[in-house]
Amino acid sequence: MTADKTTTAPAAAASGDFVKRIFVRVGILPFLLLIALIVFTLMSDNFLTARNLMNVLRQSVYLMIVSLGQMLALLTGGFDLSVGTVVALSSVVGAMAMAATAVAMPDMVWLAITVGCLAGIAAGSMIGVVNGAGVAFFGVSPFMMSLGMTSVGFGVALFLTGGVPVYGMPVAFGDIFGFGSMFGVPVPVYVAALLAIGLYIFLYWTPQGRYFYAVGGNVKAASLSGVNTTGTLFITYVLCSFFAAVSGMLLTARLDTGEANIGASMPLESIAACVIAGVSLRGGVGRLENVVLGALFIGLVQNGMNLARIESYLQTVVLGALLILAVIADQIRLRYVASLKD
Amino acid sequence: MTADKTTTAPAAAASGDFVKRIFVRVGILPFLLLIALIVFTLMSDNFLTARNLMNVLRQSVYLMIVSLGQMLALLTGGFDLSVGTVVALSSVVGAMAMAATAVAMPDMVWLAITVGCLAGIAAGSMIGVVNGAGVAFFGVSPFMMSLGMTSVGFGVALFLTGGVPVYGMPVAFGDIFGFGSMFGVPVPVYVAALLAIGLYIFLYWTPQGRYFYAVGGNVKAASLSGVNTTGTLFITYVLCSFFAAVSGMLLTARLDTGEANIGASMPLESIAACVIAGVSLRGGVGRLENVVLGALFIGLVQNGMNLARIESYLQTVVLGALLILAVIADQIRLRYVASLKD
Amino acid sequence: QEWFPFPVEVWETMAMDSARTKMDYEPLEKASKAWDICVSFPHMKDAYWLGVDYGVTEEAKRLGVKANVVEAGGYTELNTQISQIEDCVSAGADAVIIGAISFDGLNNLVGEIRSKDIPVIDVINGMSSEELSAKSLVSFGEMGAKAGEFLAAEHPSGGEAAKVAWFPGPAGAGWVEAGNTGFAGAIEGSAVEVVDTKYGDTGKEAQSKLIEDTLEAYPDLDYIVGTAVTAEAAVPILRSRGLTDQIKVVAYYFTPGVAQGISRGQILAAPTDSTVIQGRIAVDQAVRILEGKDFMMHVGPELQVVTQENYKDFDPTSTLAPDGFRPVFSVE
Amino acid sequence: MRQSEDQATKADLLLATHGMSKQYPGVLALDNVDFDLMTGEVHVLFGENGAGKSTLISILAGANHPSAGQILLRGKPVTFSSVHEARAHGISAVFQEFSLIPQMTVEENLFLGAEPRRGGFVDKAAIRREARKILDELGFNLQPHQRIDHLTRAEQQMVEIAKAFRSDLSVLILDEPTASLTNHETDHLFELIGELTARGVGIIYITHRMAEIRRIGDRITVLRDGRYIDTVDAQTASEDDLVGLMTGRVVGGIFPDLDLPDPGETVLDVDNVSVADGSVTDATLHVKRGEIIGMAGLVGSGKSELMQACFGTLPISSGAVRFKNADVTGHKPRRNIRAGFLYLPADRRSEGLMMMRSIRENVALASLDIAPFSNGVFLNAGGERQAVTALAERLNLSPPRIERAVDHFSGGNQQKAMLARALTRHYDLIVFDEPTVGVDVGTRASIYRFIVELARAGTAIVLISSDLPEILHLTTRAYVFYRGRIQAEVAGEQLTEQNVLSHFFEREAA
Ligand SMILES: Nc1ncnc2c1ncn2[C@@H]1O[C@H](COP(=O)(O)OP(=O)(O)OP(=O)(O)O)[C@@H](O)[C@H]1O
Ligand SMILES: Nc1ncnc2c1ncn2[C@@H]1O[C@H](COP(=O)(O)OP(=O)(O)OP(=O)(O)O)[C@@H](O)[C@H]1O
Ligand SMILES: [Mg+2]
Ligand SMILES: [Mg+2]
Repeated sequence: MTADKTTTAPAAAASGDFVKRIFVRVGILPFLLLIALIVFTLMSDNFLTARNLMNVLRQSVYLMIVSLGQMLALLTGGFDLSVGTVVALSSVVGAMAMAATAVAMPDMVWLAITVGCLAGIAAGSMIGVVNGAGVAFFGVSPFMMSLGMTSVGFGVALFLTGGVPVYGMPVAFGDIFGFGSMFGVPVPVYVAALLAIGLYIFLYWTPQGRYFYAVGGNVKAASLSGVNTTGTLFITYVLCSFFAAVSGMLLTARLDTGEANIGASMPLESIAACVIAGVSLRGGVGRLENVVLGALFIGLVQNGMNLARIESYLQTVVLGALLILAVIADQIRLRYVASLKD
Repeated sequence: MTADKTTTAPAAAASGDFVKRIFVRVGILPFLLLIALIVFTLMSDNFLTARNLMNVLRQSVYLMIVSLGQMLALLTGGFDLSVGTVVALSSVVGAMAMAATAVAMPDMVWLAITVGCLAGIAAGSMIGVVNGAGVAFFGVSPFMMSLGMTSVGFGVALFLTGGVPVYGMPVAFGDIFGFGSMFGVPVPVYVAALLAIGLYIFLYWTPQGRYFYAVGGNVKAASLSGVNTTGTLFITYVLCSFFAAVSGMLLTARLDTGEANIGASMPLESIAACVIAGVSLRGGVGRLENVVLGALFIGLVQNGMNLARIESYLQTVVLGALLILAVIADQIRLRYVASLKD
Repeated sequence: QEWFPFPVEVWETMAMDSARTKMDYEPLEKASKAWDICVSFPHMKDAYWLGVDYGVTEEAKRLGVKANVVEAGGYTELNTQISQIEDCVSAGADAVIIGAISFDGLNNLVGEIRSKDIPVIDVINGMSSEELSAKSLVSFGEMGAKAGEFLAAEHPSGGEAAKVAWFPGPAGAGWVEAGNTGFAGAIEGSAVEVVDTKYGDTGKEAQSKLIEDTLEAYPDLDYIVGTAVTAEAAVPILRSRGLTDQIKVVAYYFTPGVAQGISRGQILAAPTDSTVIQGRIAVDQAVRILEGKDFMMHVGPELQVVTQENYKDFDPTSTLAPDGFRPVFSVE
Repeated sequence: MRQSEDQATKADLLLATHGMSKQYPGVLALDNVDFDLMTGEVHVLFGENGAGKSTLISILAGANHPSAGQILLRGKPVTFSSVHEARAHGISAVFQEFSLIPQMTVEENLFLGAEPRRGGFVDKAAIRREARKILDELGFNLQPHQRIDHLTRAEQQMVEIAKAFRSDLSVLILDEPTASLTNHETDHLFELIGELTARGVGIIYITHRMAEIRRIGDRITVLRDGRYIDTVDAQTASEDDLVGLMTGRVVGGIFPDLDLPDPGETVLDVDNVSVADGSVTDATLHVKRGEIIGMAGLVGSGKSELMQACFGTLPISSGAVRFKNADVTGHKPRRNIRAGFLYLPADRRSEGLMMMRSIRENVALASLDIAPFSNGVFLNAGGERQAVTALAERLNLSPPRIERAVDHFSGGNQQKAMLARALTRHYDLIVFDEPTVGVDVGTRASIYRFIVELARAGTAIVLISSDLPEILHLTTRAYVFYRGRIQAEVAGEQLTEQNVLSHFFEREAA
């Protein structure tokens, strides 16, 4: 199909080559971001201010972190619908543990924070462990596995809290990890940066990193090449929910309460962020840098539309249309990639 | 991987052959249904009554119809996340059209009903047309395409209604298509049966039906064999949202109002129904009969738990766990299938 | 015609349990300048919040101030609501009116906004923050209680027991838990017996399912009590099963569907918290604060239970947006 | 191998299996097989499709686990739980089904699972270096940074081979490595095998090509239906003996004699066609009824692209294609098939078959619009089953179970399933792209026979092949491709090995 269209006009291909070459190198997203920036700057004078951009950055952090994990799941050819539940569960459990510790020893704030974060992240990751086990060892389809765990996890979170928010965390937690900032940059942004860099090194500098791509590219081939496919799949889902859990704790810090009702839109939004970043749902294709941009893009558009006072019904329409256009644009790009390959 | 484990004990395989043979022929679902029936009958005396079973059947009808459409999308190797929006949009548009006509000519009830249904189904199918165009002609990934259309469609539905239910449909509509019954069987059940039979004939008795499987099985091979793959993909999504739209109209009749806030859980539930029915997310595999049972199973479990007075937090946990178990059980079955193929 | 004076209750402090006095609310005539007020709702997907929207925007028009309404898209979107409010503020709002998704989840944010010296008014749902400038709300617990009291009055202790199925709404939502507690408290010691509590999303579809299954589980039910959606969904189901006379329906808040039901004698009763008025008062409070005029820190319309008897002398414009009202997202 | 084998030094036992059995669901793929391999020998595994060759070697290579039996390496019993372990013991294999990751580059694939590391991190420089070294050593002209899915099947085959080569090699297993190689690369490969055997490496070599057995084989072990039949000396054993052992019956010569009637009117007429992606330029050719036309050329010479373009799967940038005197330039495959023009692709897995669907559906796919498969509106299940069953018998599919998923058949039988499509409706022109890739001698004979039968019946045949003997024995006329151009048209007496080969490289020589 695509092959036909890739090459309709060799002549043109030769002429506009230079533009395309950039286009191909850097991908579609930078362009989209640029366009979005320009449009919204024109639509609202409060948009292109350092404060607002920082604001966008902080708002996008949570989706960004989740998307990093989601990317791993997509790379191996699956996906993880349970990230939303993981966010909720880690938030609830983390908050409870932190509150409890704070009550037990009111003067040891940092201990409480540490214990809480560890508990929350552990709880969230547990869901990943179950997902991983199901997918890797029992060969359950990632869709069903993570969908099932979504409702299991949500049920547990509600059961723990009875639906009411969990309070009583040390104020410092919110002040630092929710609203604190260093050198004018919000703390959550540092956390996200740290995670992204760590994952980057893991993905692109270590053999295991490659195996994610290999498993997604062709499981059979990978195992014939001596890659431990089961192990790879397992850690994929553990890592995925680890990231979601961290995001959950940061969100908790921001909300100052443990909430069972957060993260519902995370699964689809994170997958969307990955897909507009060119991550293939068939597995084996996708770059981390782009995923970061993808999450930023979604955050930027939502913020921009709010500032431009686009009424919210229209916003959902616009956002949907944008996602589709972004992917179509990426399709076009891929066709050039083919034509420029050699 | 799987192949190894199948062969651990050829002896045993020979012995328990008979049980397995049924198991394989009819699949895992009938067993699950049976188990569910027994368990819930023990847990609640109101469960195994003709009235309640009929009630379950009627409740499951809506998911069932949507799942039929969803199955087509899955067969061709994609999926359709916009079915929920289609349900909502058709409900709203259908109700508005029906109410308007009813006001215009109060005495021609049937005209109003016909016009309303046509309008609703047309509106819903439009989303399918866009999805189909995007997937088939622009090669957008079904995930992004349908996700995008989800928010577009939902925005439109909200915009039309402002979130307020649409009243003013002729009472006859609800009385007949919502709550009416013939020979003790609810009308919606007849509709579903009709659609299922129609689709069955289309899928298994016509060449085009076979092509859905071919496209999902191997697009390249299909087009090399002269299958019109683009066309097939296109009608896949149109049909999918057609089914969702019909379900939307039936739901409207049941609720007696046009609602923009219905169907949110349809996308995932319908895919779940298909997957526990053994439809492969990679495309090319799955039987219609089983999908019907899959939808029934989900409905039955939800109803059973309500009757068994299981606490609603726990319900979500149980449902999630059940889905996973169902799929694992199916995995085990698939391992036998190969050995008993002949 | 003007909506005021309107009977309200005024609390001493922000605390719901502080002493309260009844009085009539009188808003400002006009604002001195066109203040820019940001209004954030959990969502705009049902008639309840449409009513609030109507109140807020109408009042903004009446006072001659700008209003910009944002909605997060649902009760699971706390993070979105926070982002939206932040965006509002960076867009230069003078005051913020919040219909909160979470009771505590927005406290940090409120603190931050207040530190910029921007007034924050809490409308409808309630927040626990100490730094709120004003509250225009009634406790949803009392709404539940009103519904409960109504039933308790019908079935005082000693009378033969009334079996009630109770549908508070989506598990976890703050207002649901509040309503639940209120209701439970009010029927304490009466002959009303809650045979089952079924949480569930306030989609009509979900509620219908719950109701039908409950009817199967409890054939001898007397009352269906729950959200407005539950009541609306119950009407056709009961009609179709010919149970309309056996099983009565009560809602614990008010929507057009409920109004219709009551007027047609399909729904027994429902308390109203005069949603529109709460919205109006919130805007008035915001303007008063901005203009340094004196204002009441914590106001809420008097609750009244609308029944089939008093329906005719009930003014729906205090609770519902008029038919055909389209949601307004910004007032210039 | 023979030339290098030095009688003085006694070759000693390297690898052996005892009572090796493998039970697949429903199939006993291996039945108590004993096999042994000496150092420095090339031991050929020979047998029909589905005989169990691949299964045996996949167990030796650690990719598969035996149901019973044991492996002895240098006399010591070993068990391989993974390909990794087998490699650690110096056993590596080129599998029949590729073990390449399409989205990854050549170099990434070469070292997948065994990346050179520095301090825990992948040593990219080393990878690039090593990759170049191996590729040069093997004389394959591939770029380390090329993506696998941009290579032709033949080029992928080379990568697959390169992957198996490593310094610490003691046993090298090759499962039909030349299946889609042309003589050029094949010669290279054989030289390499020579060097390896000289170093004392033992080679297990699976092929269906007699000529290769002669050239490099030392001993031949024949399998049938998963059972060990016999081990014979490669040089002394005659072709008929082998075929006899293999099939258990007597098969005549592989190539049928071509007594084709004189060609009828022109069916396909290609006029100065250039393919848009530049893989073919200014190709002009014609095919007549009852002719079998060969297309020869190096890998990537564009021989299949041209036909794919005519069939409508690749865009044509200039020129015209006429089929039965009607212009069909740019027509979609659908129209061409209904007009009587079929192209059967070279890569059955990725382009030919729906692996998870049954033989029946795969065979019938292209003809569901006509009897006996349907009445135009509704399918005719009975008719379909009969028709396909008949075809399965005619091509002796084994096992003959048309409801089985294609995935569960051996390579050769999958090929049969795809070729069967040529017989599901009447065609005036059929293009076979590498029709005998991985097909055993017996089946080959029958495939050749039915190609010739088709031709006799007046169908025009185009045979794209990298197997020179096929071109020489089976075609009446052949076009030789070179870098996307038709280099020469050779017919009748000129159709000799030297003649064709000379056109393969001409320019490179100059
Ligand atoms: N994964 C599998 N599941 C079930 N049966 C299998 C599987 N793989 C192979 N078989 C069966 O095992 C037998 C041997 O297969 P194998 O691939 O070893 O044959 P082969 O000798 O390599 O044939 P070819 O020359 O066509 O490659 C065949 O009957 C095949 O159908
Ligand atoms: N998908 C693709 N993308 C880019 N280039 C390709 C693609 N497929 C093939 N090519 C290039 O096109 C050229 C012709 O490939 P082709 O398949 O025609 O080889 P061939 O002549 O058929 O040889 P064989 O059939 O023996 O493999 C080769 O250089 C190959 O690298
Ligand atoms: Mg083989
Ligand atoms: Mg080729």
